[in-house]
Amino acid sequence: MSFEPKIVSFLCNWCSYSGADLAGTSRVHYKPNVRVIRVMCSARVDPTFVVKALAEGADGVLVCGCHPGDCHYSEGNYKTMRRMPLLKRMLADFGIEEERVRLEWVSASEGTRFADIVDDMTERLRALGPSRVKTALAYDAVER
Amino acid sequence: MTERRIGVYVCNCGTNIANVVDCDAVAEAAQSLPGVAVSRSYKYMCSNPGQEMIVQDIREEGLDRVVVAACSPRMHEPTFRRAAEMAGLNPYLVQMANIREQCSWVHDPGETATDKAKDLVRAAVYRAACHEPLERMAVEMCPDTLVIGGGIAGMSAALELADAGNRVYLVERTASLGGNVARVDLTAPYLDSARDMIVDRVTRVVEHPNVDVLLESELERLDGFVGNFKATLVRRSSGEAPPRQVVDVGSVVVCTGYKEFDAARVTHFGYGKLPDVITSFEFEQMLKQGRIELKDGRLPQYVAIVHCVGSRSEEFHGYCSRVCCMTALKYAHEVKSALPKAYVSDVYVDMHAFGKGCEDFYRRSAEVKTLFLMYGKGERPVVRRADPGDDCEMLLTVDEQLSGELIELPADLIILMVGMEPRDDAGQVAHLVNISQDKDGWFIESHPKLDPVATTTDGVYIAGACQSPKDIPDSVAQARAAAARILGKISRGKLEIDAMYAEVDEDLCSGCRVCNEICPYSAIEFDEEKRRSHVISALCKACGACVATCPSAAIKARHFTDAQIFAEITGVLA
Amino acid sequence: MAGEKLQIALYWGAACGGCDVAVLDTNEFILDVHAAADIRLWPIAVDGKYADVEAMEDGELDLALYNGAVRNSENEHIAKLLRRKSKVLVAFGSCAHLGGIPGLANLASRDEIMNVAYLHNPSIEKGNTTLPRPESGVNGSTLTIPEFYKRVYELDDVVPVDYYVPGCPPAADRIKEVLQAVVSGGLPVPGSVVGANETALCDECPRTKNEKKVKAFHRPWQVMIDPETCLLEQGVLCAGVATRGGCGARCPSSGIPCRGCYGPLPGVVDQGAKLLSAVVSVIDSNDAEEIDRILDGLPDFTGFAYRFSAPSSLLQRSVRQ
Amino acid sequence: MAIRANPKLIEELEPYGAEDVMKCYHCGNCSAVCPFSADPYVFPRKPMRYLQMGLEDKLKGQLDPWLCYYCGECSDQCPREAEPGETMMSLRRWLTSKYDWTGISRLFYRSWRWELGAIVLVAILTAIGFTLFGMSQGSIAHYDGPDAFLPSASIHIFDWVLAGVLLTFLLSNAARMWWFTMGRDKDLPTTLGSYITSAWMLPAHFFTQVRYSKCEHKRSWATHLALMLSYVTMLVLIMFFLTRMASGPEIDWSVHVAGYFATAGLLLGTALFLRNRVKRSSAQYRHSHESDWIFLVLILIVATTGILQHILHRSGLDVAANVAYIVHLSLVVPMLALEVPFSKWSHLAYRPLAMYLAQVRATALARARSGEATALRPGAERTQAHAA
Repeated sequence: MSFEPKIVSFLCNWCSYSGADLAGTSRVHYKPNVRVIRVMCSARVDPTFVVKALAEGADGVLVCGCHPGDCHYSEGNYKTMRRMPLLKRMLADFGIEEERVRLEWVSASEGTRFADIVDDMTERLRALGPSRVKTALAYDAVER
Repeated sequence: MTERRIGVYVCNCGTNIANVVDCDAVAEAAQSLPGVAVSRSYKYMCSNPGQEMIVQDIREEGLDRVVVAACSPRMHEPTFRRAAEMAGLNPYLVQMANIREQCSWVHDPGETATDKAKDLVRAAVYRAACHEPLERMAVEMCPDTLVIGGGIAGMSAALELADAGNRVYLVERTASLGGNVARVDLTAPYLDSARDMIVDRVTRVVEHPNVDVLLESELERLDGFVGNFKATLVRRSSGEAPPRQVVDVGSVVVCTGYKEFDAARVTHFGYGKLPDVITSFEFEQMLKQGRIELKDGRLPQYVAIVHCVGSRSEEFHGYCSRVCCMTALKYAHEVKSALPKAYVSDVYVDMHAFGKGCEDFYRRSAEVKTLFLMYGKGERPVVRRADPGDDCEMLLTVDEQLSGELIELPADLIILMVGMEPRDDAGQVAHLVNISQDKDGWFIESHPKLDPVATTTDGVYIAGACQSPKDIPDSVAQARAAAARILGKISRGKLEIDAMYAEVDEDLCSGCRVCNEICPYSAIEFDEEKRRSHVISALCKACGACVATCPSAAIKARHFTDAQIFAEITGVLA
Repeated sequence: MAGEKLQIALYWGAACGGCDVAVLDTNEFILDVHAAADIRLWPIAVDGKYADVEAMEDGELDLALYNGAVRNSENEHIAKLLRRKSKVLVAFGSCAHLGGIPGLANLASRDEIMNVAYLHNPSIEKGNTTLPRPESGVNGSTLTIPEFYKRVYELDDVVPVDYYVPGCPPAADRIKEVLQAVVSGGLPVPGSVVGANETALCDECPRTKNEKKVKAFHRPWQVMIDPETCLLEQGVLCAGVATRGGCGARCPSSGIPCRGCYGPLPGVVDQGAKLLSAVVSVIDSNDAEEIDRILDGLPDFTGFAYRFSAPSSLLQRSVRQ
Repeated sequence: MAIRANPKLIEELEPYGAEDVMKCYHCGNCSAVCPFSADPYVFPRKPMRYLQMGLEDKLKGQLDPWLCYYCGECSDQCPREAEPGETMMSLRRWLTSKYDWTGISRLFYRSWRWELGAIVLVAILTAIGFTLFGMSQGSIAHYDGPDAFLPSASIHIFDWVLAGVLLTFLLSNAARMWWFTMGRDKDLPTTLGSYITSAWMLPAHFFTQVRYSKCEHKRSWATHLALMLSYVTMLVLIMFFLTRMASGPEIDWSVHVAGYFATAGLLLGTALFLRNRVKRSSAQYRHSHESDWIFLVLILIVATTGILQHILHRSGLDVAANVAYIVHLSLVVPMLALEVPFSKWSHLAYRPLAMYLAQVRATALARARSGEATALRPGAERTQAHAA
């Protein structure tokens, strides 16, 4: 069986989560590899969440928020926009590939866009292969 | 931690979920999760028997947490919270797993979808174990209301509220009330006079003891929260130091309307170059003056009305502006009645005649021998000057869809039915009152079908064409609906506001002040004396930005705590 | 054993020795310690051998202070030995607590380190390709040295730890407090961090704090640092916001930004991630490109954020292949 | 090249009966229910569209209106009461006036006063003419024989002269019809061969009106056919057997029996159509143009006066028979002279001609598209309409 990546996705309640719901109500199918965790705003996504998901075996982490300028909390997504580039730089130092963490803007009306993003990310992660983090840490615990 | 007693309920949603996800298997898998006391699969959890099942289990099985795997929490979370409350369980001890919108409706039936549902339920169970009972806050409801915009919607909302005995501040940017409706002659489809309609409203508003009309004024700032807003209003007309006043209001109704599409953006109709190509609003002006004539004073023999100018095109606005079709028919009637010998052509893409009385109006327009010509969506009818020998001023070339012929239509007067678009400052208004705009710039309602007047900001309502293109009856209906919602709140006197907000553990706060700048609502205050920050909970909208930022983990997002989200992460990945 | 002297051991694993020196920094207090306790093992100061420890009864020691990370088999062996022999095992100093500076090696692989240290170091004689091996034959007999592990561990990765005393090194005053607590039996519940505050460094930092907005980050030597105001507000990267206080804000008081040695605050699971979140929040820009430019002013942010805590962070080490 | 629309054309068509065409919003129901509407002749919607937009030239070149027998199904199904059937009827009237180069047709269709006036005038002139002629020829007391008031031989010659004149008009108009619909279309790849191979359609459609039989209402077809055949029978009798018809007073059964049948057909047919029109019994009778009334009434009274004359003659009342004959002739002449080339009568020629030309045209178009001409293959109508 081919490798099926597990993607943990943090979606903001107002835009992206609604967008994902819209994909559902519009019956826009996408890959079942994503697991959504709802947060009120993408700015609630503590870098720790991303790191924790990776450490616990996620092959990818998808963070989605409202489009810049459209944040329900007026500028929460800008905070996310500042956070994610530095987080990605940091993850690169830990040997985690760029493609594993992705920040996208998905509005409440972009159900199809959400589906496209999930499909695209799934494909990319399939090509990239499984994340080594969880197995490496499990290995470290027993094998010095 | 004492052992939890969690109830898990997997909804089949008829066949909506069960056709794709093996609900029984999901319920069975949940049974073995830590702390799960009861796990059931049921046809419709949101039905009365479904809710009753939860209530009964809470009472009889002593459940202390409830997980419902069903539709989106945006759909039925309030339903299940109410059910828990009925059984005496704190509503915040309910967690939903979205296995319909984000699982069964988007995946193919089979094991993969079922596995995903199991993961989502596990995450919800782990999360629910970390839930804490929360209490909602009760706040006063200020009965005064701010209405922004003095058009037909704003005046209707204001009157409805004021008639019920409440103070209304009606802020209008221009020097007069009436808005766009005041620019119109007759209205479709009954050909009533817009002037009569407006004059009556304006008089009532102006004379109403409960309405403060503030002309040439704008909202400059809105602070506070539902029931307790502070609105800073500024009068723009008077010179350098515009007078400001701050008023306390409990609710805000945004009725800022629309602006017409600028016909000069479309070049192929020759607007601005050919004298007798005019917009619908310029034609209204002509109608109000009582004489339909060309620029040189002659009477037109051929009148062409072009629909969808700026609307329903990929180039400008993709949406339908809704009122233009019937307005165009109205013009056909008005031209025919003023100039019985004139030939009226109506050049349209589709004829949208969906309102009450509109189909009949369309039929009657055909009966007065209006020539209807259909052009293709995305096509561009082109206007050119007629040749000297022609008996008309201009020729409109149309690739006519119903005949398949490319035709030239004679015209002396061309009326462009310009669409509606959001006002230029809609973005600023949205920012001021903290509501959202859709991709076209219209304000977004709370729910497109079930809650079309409220917004995502509690206490802020939208009515009229600022939400989307709308005709007069729809605008008035929405305005009065908004007023009804507000009156409902006023009558209860007190408001319960959501228990979700951030709070600072002052024992952990170091006073570093990193969070201070983060809050878009200035809800975080720094106490210089204690050298600690704290959150003014009533101002907090629970976005959680400060929580993620606090390097001391001293701020807790109630109902979205680190522990709860960690549990969810662990849950989906376990 | 009332009235009897405390039996204690001090040990250094993968460490610089600074923690041992810090114990000596308690000055004359060390004499009180000596009066109250028998120091059974302290390689840097007292003549005790591993064999002596091995000869002890299990639990014979009242207290073992282990400083340094676990980098090789010897470190792990002694950690386990002390754990067995000691009633209370304390991870002493940043390295034992979180992995510390040696833990930064987790951002590289063992092979990379060996390459640099033994093959491509400018001080290596040309042609010398000798690499340390756990076992080597010399004149017919076998010589063993400890095995260099693939990565660095913090102490509690290999043994259960009772208390953590953070700091690189722990502040002398706090060492005193901890030792006094041991003597007086005033230790908190096992598993606690002792000798440190529950709030961030900022709480004890004398600099004034305001709302923070910066357009650029600077290295400390690039700007004239205002002595009165918060360093982060001046665009100087300071880990104080995400670091436990307790050191007395030694660094910021002397114009040096906090480097984070006291580790994450209670409730924080990953110091680097939290510091990251706090640092970017002071950036005053909504433009992706400008943000990127501003971030370029933070060279080796990972090294900074995890200077002391990489092995104990969520990711623990690089998985680069 | 864009075609100039003419919003005024509809006003020109109104006198021809196209009063409701602007109500049409092109749902296409009419074309869908029409048993004959099939590629390349999709009607009534398309001709209605041309009419609304005033594409006069396009309309002039259309055969479609002639392919319609006005069963009325389209008008019944029209959601907008745009009367597509009547529009097709109006277009036939308008086309008739366009084919007619004299302009008389246009005059008649646009004004019933003109038509009626012309009929009355011609009737009076005919009456005077034949009275004078009769008096110069013989005695009013003699219907037949050497002294006959109106000797059948002379009348026969007159008939043939009149027929020649009428035929000239009709043929020249038919030629114009061909020119408008076929001849001027340079791109149409017609061949002489297809004109020849399709020629059978002319008599076939003329004598059977087989297409009409495909319509929903078989009775209309039967009545229409009976009336037409009666008329033609009478025409043949008069043109070829006038002497034997007028001889007597004994009944010459060899010719008269056919005459009786034809007379009965004429009486019954016109009576039925008149009754339907008065009662507006179904869609095709709801709208009656003045020309329709004049046409029917004229036939009816021509037939009646013919009967009267016949009876009087057989009864030996020669004077009365001669008077009746004069009256009869003074109605027959305007009927033939005015109605056949210039008014409703002409459809007797145009419709079968249109059927024939449509077949030729369809063949040519199919060739142009290198397909097979199927549009008018007998029996193909239903299936095609449904497939469309």
